[in-house]
This record gives sequence, C-alpha cells and structure tokens, in this order.
Amino acid sequence: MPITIRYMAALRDRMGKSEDVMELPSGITDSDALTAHLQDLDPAAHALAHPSIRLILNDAIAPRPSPIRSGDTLAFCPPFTGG
Amino acid sequence: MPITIRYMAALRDRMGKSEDVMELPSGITDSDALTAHLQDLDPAAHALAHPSIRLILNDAIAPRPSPIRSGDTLAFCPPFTGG
Amino acid sequence: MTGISITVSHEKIRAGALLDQLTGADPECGGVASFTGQVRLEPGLVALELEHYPAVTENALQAIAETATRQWSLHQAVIHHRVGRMEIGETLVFVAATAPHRREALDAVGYMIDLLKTEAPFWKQVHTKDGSHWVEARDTDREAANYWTDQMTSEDA
Amino acid sequence: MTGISITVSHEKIRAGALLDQLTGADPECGGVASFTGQVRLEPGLVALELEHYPAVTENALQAIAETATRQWSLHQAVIHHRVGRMEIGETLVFVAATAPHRREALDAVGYMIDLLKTEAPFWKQVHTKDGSHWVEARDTDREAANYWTDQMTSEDA
Repeated sequence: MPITIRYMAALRDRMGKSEDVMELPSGITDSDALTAHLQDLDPAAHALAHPSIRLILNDAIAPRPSPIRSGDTLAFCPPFTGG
Repeated sequence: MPITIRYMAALRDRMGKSEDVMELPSGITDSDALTAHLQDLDPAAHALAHPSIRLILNDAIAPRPSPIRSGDTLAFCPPFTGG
Repeated sequence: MTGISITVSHEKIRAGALLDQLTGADPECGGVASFTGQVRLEPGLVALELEHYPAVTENALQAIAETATRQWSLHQAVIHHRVGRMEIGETLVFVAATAPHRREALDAVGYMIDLLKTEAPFWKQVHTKDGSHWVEARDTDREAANYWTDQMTSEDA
Repeated sequence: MTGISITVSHEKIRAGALLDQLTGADPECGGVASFTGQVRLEPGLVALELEHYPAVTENALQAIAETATRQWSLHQAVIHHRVGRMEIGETLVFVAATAPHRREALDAVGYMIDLLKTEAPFWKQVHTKDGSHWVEARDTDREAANYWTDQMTSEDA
C-alpha cells in the first residue's frame, strides 16, 4: 500500500505540488525518517523539517515525530493562521 | 427659592414619597447637613446617610458631601444596579 | 471613523440588527465584540423593571464609552440599555466595540458592561407573583468595576 | 440546554442573525458574548483567501468549543468560520458563547478566538494587485493562545 503525503498552503508552493503518493521505503517507520528521506529526493523538502511545521496524520493533528505505516495519509502543515 | 429633594428607587419606598420641595433652612450649606436635617424631620431618612447612598446634584453625579444652595435639585440614590 | 452611540429606551433591543450595523461598516476594523445581557429566569421572577435618571444616565454611559474609546483605541462604541418592564429572556442591555484588533474590542466590551453596572444610575426591581423588591447591589459587580479602574490607575502611574 | 455549533463554510457569515439565534433562546442565560472578525484593509490587499483541512478543522474547532464549554460552564458555544475568497470588510469568523454570567461568556469568547487562530488548521493567503503571499503566523497570536493554556494548566495543578 502506498503512503500519501500532502503539502499544505505555503509548503505546497515550496514543494511545487500538493501531494506525493509513494511506496513507503523499507526502514522508515516515523515522520522524522520520512522527512529526511524526502530531503534526499528533493532539497526543497528541508522546509518540512522546520520546527514550526505541524502534522496531520489520517485526519487528526499528530505530534512530531509520529509513527507511520503504509496506507497512511500524512500532511505537512505550516503554522495555522485562521481567524 | 426652594430646594427639590428626590428619593430614588428603594429610597422612594423607604421615604414613602418620591420628592420633597422645601425652603433650604438657613445654615445648611451641604448635603450632609441636609441629610441630618431630613432625619430630624423623619427618622426614616437615616437611610439617606448610609455610606452606599450616592448623590445626583442638578443632573450630575456628585460626591458626598456636596455644597448645596437654594434652587438645587438633589437626588439620593441607592447603589446602581443596571446591566 | 470613530463614534459613540448611547441609547436608553423603553423599546425592545434588537441585538442582531445592532451588531450588523457595526460589522463590515469599517474596513480598518478587524474585530467587533459584543455583549448582550438578558433577563434571566430566577425563582419566582415574573418580570424585571428598570428605572433610570434621564440625562444623567445617558451622560454616565457616554463617559464610560469615551473612556473605553480612549483606553482601547476603539473605532465604534455602542451602549444600548433598555428601561421599563421586561420579561424573562428579553434583552436588557447591548454593548459593543469595534477595534483594529480583537483583544482591544473584547476588553473594551468587558470594561463597558462592568462599569455601567455600578457607575450609571439604573435601578432594577424584581416583580414576582407575591410582590416586588429592589435588587441589591452585589459586591462582585463592584469588584469587577474596581478591577478595571485599578488597572487604569496603575497604568497611568 | 447546552450545545455546540461548528460551521466551516464558503457562505457569507450573517453575524447578526447568528447572534439573534442565541439571544432570548435560553431563560437561564444572562449573557451572550460574541466576537466577529472581518477582513481588514491593509496596504495593497485586494482579497483574503482561507484554506482549511476538511474534517480536521471542524474537529479542532469542536475540541476548542468543548474545552470552553467545560471551563466556563457555557450553555451554547458557536464557532462559524468562513473559507475561500473574501473581500475587505467581509466577516471571516463569528464566535459566541452564552452563559449564566457575563464574565464567563466574555472569557470563553476570548479563549475560542485566541485558540482557533493557532490550533485549528486554517491558512490565510493575501491577494494583492501584484500577486499573492501566505500570511505568516504571529508571535502575538501564539502568546495569546499560551496565555489561556498556561492559565488552565496552573488551575489544574
């Protein structure tokens, strides 16, 4: 099963895409490891590692790092600016 | 010229009237002296001397004691309870 | 664009309509805060009756709104107070403030409602089936008003 | 009678109508507080565009309203947030609370508006004549949210 990675708001502009769908590489079991892997693929992904970035994992706000597995949807979120 | 004395809200019930119009007795120059004079006329007026009672003098909230003279309108007010 | 609107009236207060007059009216204002006070159900209560002191009450409300406007840089301040007889659930008072930022608008509304309870000449009478009595002033209301005046005094110092 | 109403929608927010749904509806509530946030004029701003994360945003707002309801014994809590594109002066968010007493209602509204700014997934984009940019989170908003959470933590301790 693939993992779906979403880039929200300013991170979507930074990454130049709203979503990646990929097979979860073996040995990657949490969001920090995935973030490092994404940086290997594309240097622009270093923005995902910024301490202000928050995670939404399968429709819930999740701490960093969070465990991930195949089938998950993980969204990288810039700080919220509603209201 | 007479002085007009108003009794507001609960003080109106206490005094059994809403207003007194009288000549200002000679020698009475402030609201404290007037309050003492009113107590001589009617013991119920001791309620006017309670520290919580506030004054409205000629359409403005006034400190206690306030100087008074003939022609004034002085209202004795229980604590305010609006809102 | 700044303004103060003070109304003391026997007419029913239409809180939503008053709020709508403030929203969207001023492009420099990010926030509109409001407080609507209504007659609460209490044991035996049939109606409330509010008495005021014409002109003096309006002037006192104006002074409260002016202080709030200065203190929190308001664009609009509204105090609308009903007098006369009103039933449970009816609106007794509507207070609102518009300001560039939310904290100023909310604090100004808190200040205005707290101050008008102790510093504007209104008197509240409770009518029950068995008779009527005047509402007594509450220590908590005086403390709420003192909170603001103490704070302003210490800021001035 | 308690309830929480959460709405995230592209539709225009009618603040006055929402307020009127809360006033007079509950005889045990003495007070209704509200905050209406609107798009403020800023240099070059043509429109704001709000993005959210469906379901997650609504759940976050629900959690904020539930915490406020517990903390301040609210009867009703309402958060109505608009998304999509909106022009200067249009209402972005409406927050309201009803409670037996005024201080609870006002504090709850302050809490809800402060928390939703940093704890609910919304992102704000500014459109100008010359292009668009994402609004950056402000330290003052984080501090405002922290004020409440620190206070609640110390009360729990």
